[in-house]
Amino acid sequence: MGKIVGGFLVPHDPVMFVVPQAPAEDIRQRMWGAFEECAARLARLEASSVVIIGADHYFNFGTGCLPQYLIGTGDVDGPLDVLPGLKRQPIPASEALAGFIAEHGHANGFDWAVARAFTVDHAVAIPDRLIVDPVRRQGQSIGTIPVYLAAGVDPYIRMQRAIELGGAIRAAVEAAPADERVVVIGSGGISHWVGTAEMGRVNEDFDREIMGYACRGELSAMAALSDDYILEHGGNGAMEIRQWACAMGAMPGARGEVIDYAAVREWVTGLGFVQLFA
Amino acid sequence: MGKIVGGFLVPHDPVMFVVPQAPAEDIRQRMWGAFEECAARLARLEASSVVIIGADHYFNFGTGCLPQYLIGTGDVDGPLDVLPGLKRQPIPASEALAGFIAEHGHANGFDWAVARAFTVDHAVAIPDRLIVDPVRRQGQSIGTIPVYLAAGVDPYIRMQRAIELGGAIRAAVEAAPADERVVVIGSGGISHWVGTAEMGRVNEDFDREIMGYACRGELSAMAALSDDYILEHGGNGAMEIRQWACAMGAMPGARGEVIDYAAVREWVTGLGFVQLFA
Amino acid sequence: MSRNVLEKLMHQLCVDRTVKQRFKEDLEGLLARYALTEDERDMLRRFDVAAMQKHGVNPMLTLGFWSENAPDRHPAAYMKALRGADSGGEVFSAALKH
Amino acid sequence: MSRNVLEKLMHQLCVDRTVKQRFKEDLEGLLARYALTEDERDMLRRFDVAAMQKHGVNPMLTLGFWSENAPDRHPAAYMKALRGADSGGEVFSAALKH
Ligand SMILES: [Fe+3]
Ligand SMILES: [Fe+3]
Repeated sequence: MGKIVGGFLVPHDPVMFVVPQAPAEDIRQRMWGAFEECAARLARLEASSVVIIGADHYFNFGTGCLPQYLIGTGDVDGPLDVLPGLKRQPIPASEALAGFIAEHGHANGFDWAVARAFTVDHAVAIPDRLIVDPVRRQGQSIGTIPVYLAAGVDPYIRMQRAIELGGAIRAAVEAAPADERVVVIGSGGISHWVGTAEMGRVNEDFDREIMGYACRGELSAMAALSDDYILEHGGNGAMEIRQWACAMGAMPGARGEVIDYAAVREWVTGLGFVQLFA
Repeated sequence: MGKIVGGFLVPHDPVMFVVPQAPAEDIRQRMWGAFEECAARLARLEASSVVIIGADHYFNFGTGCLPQYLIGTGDVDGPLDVLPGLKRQPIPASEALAGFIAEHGHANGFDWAVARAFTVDHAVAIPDRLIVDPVRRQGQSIGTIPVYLAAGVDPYIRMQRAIELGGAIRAAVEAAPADERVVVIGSGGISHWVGTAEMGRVNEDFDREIMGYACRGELSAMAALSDDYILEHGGNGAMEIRQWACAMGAMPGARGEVIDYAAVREWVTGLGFVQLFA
Repeated sequence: MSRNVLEKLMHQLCVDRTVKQRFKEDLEGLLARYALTEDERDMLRRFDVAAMQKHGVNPMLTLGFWSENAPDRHPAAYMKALRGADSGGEVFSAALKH
Repeated sequence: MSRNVLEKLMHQLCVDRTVKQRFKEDLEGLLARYALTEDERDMLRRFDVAAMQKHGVNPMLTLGFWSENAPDRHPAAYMKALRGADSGGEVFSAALKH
């Protein structure tokens, strides 16, 4: 009988590592500080496992196999796409619970693709390094369970299905034999245009809209967002709000609080940090 | 409004290509002849598409992404594992219907992993080359839709889910905009031990049991087979009866007829050929 | 011909060192091994990321392909190639010039 | 340590030419790059497919690994390695000697 004890919705912006000095000083400090604040709050939740929900960036998975969603049930390391200040290293896993979530899903209509040895990309590695690792250094033993949604490469997972998948994660955690305290982290930028001619554009209105849904726990509003709407107002990168929707789906009814937000054009992304309260 | 107009359950034994001369002359002729007979019967069904359901042999998919089931919706070629007499070549695809099956599944709880450019292994290439290509050479235009089930590498798809997936394929075909005539081919050996110390063993009793279920359309008997039972009596290779179960699931109520069968130790497999009648 | 085979090769050009090497040393030999149209081959030869995107190729992949294989891998050069000479991408380019 | 990283490397040794090459030319360098136990490294060095299977490695993968990398790639040699010297695999071996 595990329990979901909290959640976070955070960005995983690689440009922060590539050009850390690009934005104005106060913005930089606030954004790196927001990750630190998430770590401090995670520490207080005394989690045994974190489920970090990311999305592939056409890197882990190629045209030969594009899963709708995947869970890492075995050895984990990363990132695959090494960045300045973000070397590849082993990531402490939570194999028993991850395997149980996969199995529970398979028995209940959620056909997880499974990675038994998995090198995550920055979508999981950044939150793991910036939010979970500091808590591990304080002596807490936390296993990371990487989850990937099809948000970067089509065919995309549907918003509604991402929410349902969150529900499946929750159901599995609650059915698990161990008394785990689980925190879900939805990892994704809000508005950002990746590799398109509009790269660098950020849309604060869109970002505020999404953070509003998150804070008020409006799952149905998230499910109602069409891909066309997301692409127009949030960019192709904003398809990653699927990861937020999935984390929200694991905590139905939960309210949230914005830890910080900034529209950082120099880092090409609207960076929002939200905590969800169980 | 497409229609499933027939089905076949056939082996995809690579050893037939590696040592074609190994078995006694009459066995050889019967087994190659059974493929020819399937081709002749396929020709009479006037199919526009065939769905060939195979399984990976730890070749197409590695530990970084093991899908429960996958469909090829784009360009197809193969086999990846070239054999004597089985060169890699483009395989005519049926992209529109394959894409529709994927989409229909995504909308109805079947979260297909998708391959948009896919090099199939021998599991799909052998039936395509031996059964479909001869009909194409007669002038019929038939597109191949490759489907892969997790039957070779764990976590394995459940038998019951393989049957349900067949139902999802059927539902999609019937909902498809085009008037396709679709034939499903479940591609898998019956008893065989692959790479284990028992390799070369064949169990005719097990094979007859499975063919019996297929001929009598006993889906529930198929679903009731435990993995332990299959592994003990049919070997690790017999996990591929999942492909048979999936094809049967696409034709609920259908009766079948054994075209031919032989327990061929020289080809390390019980080779059964069954036609399912719509 | 669809974008799919092009994306297949471009993904390999993002992740597979051997394919990247071959792209540099024997471009035509590499291209010959894929069922691409002449137009698609040309997009690769000319690093024409704008044409690729018009063809339906995923923008993450055009960016990855550029960053791993282009003569000038800088994102500013990518943006220029994508937007044309009259590029308005100052903010982003400026950021990445640091 | 689970079988998973071992299976990861063995799968690459089935499908990736570069990794196969490195296995031949710089085995220890290759092994050092994977989080394997010393026991697992030894299974690879000695092509000990029987030990691998006892460790939980998929038999299709031990067969593929052997066929692509062993000094004597013949299936009969594989069966002998798997079953030990007192192998009873005559039928299968006979078939594959053609
Ligand atoms: Fe991202
Ligand atoms: Fe097989």
